[in-house]
Amino acid sequence: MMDLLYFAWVRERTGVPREKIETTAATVMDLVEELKARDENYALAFADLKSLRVSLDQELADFDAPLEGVREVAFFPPMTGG
Amino acid sequence: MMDLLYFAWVRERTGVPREKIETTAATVMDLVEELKARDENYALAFADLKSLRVSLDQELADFDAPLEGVREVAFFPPMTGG
Amino acid sequence: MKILVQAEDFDLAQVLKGFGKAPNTGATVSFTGLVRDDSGTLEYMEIEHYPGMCEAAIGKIAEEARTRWALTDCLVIHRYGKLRPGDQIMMVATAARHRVEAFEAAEFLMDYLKSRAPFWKKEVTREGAEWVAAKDADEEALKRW
Amino acid sequence: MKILVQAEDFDLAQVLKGFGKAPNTGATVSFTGLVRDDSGTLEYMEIEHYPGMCEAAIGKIAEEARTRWALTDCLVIHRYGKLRPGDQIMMVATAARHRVEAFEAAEFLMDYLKSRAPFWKKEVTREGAEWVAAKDADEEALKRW
Repeated sequence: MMDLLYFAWVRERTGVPREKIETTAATVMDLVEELKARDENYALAFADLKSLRVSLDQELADFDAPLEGVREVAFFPPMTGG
Repeated sequence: MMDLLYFAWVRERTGVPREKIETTAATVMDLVEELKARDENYALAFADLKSLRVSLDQELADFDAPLEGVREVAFFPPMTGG
Repeated sequence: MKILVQAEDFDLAQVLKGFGKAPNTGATVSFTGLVRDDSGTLEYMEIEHYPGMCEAAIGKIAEEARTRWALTDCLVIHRYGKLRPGDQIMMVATAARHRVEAFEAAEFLMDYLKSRAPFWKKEVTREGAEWVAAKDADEEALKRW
Repeated sequence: MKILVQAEDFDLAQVLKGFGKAPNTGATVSFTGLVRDDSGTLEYMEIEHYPGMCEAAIGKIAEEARTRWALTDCLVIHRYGKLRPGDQIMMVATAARHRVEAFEAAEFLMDYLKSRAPFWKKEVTREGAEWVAAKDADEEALKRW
């Protein structure tokens, strides 16, 4: 089981802030493809990867990073803190 | 009449914080020569011009600046504020 | 080193009272970010955050600042939730031996918090709501370090 | 814009309470300089000043900062007299629309106060008394502006 979290406009597009999934996706990219195939909302949320960031267990990661052993994946736009 | 002010180690060398003088010195440099000629203490205070700064009526100035119309001249080492 | 991620406002004065008292501190710098209303139509700003990752990310940034500039003290407070024009969003404070170290560390913290701490700002105006876009200049600013 | 040259200590917390409240202020920066005791033998520091010229010189420096970075607020306090390790020597505070302006203006003020405001520091240790020499690095710092 893996926790998926969405923030800011990614959350608004998927329609949920978090969910639990079972997946065999090997990398973040595989997971993204799996999510995009779900429905229009997810397809829209993940349409432009350049405007997305991903974290694995609360550490920023790349889209080709492996998912093995990862328990929490979050997708969000570039951060605007400060 | 002109007010002369001395600060920090310049004051310690001249032995006075301020004095009033009558002078016909045309420039700061002329005034410095006049003061150096007074005695050993003044000669020591003005021995190394590179380590001295001068202000005319509370504005930093150069040693070749004219003294005409100036009422207050101050000599001091490079400032160490902040 | 102190890191707080909170919805509540903070009292800058109170926070700074106990800050930078370590021996051999010669300089302290504080920065405060406030909600501006450039358009004159801003009703409020909603700051979303990623609980847990915020503290972890800020902790790593602050720890790097602390070692890199040999800080004698370091503090970050970042708020989330609904903030109105004039409200305090966040603050950083640094203490070091010399002024250059305190200034650089504070700017480093700010530059990294802008682009690497998981907060997202949404502006709600009378005309509607919009997520604040990350600026290229903010990403660019990281290259200085 | 507020400039104070005084023997008395100041309450940083109190001073900042009323600072940077002008509309469209998005960032405030404060800097505080403290007496350090590097050698472990410092008894006190004596700060001599040139009354009148201090206020005039700081006023000119602050006015330049205000216009150059479009500051919405600006404040300088500098003390003179006998100060002990840990005592506050001076502070500057700047308020602007964006962080970069507030930081740059504060650093500009500090760099200029160091070398262009008529204060002189003397360190009195158990071994004797010595005037603090101006550093080449401080003069060098002015070239940035």
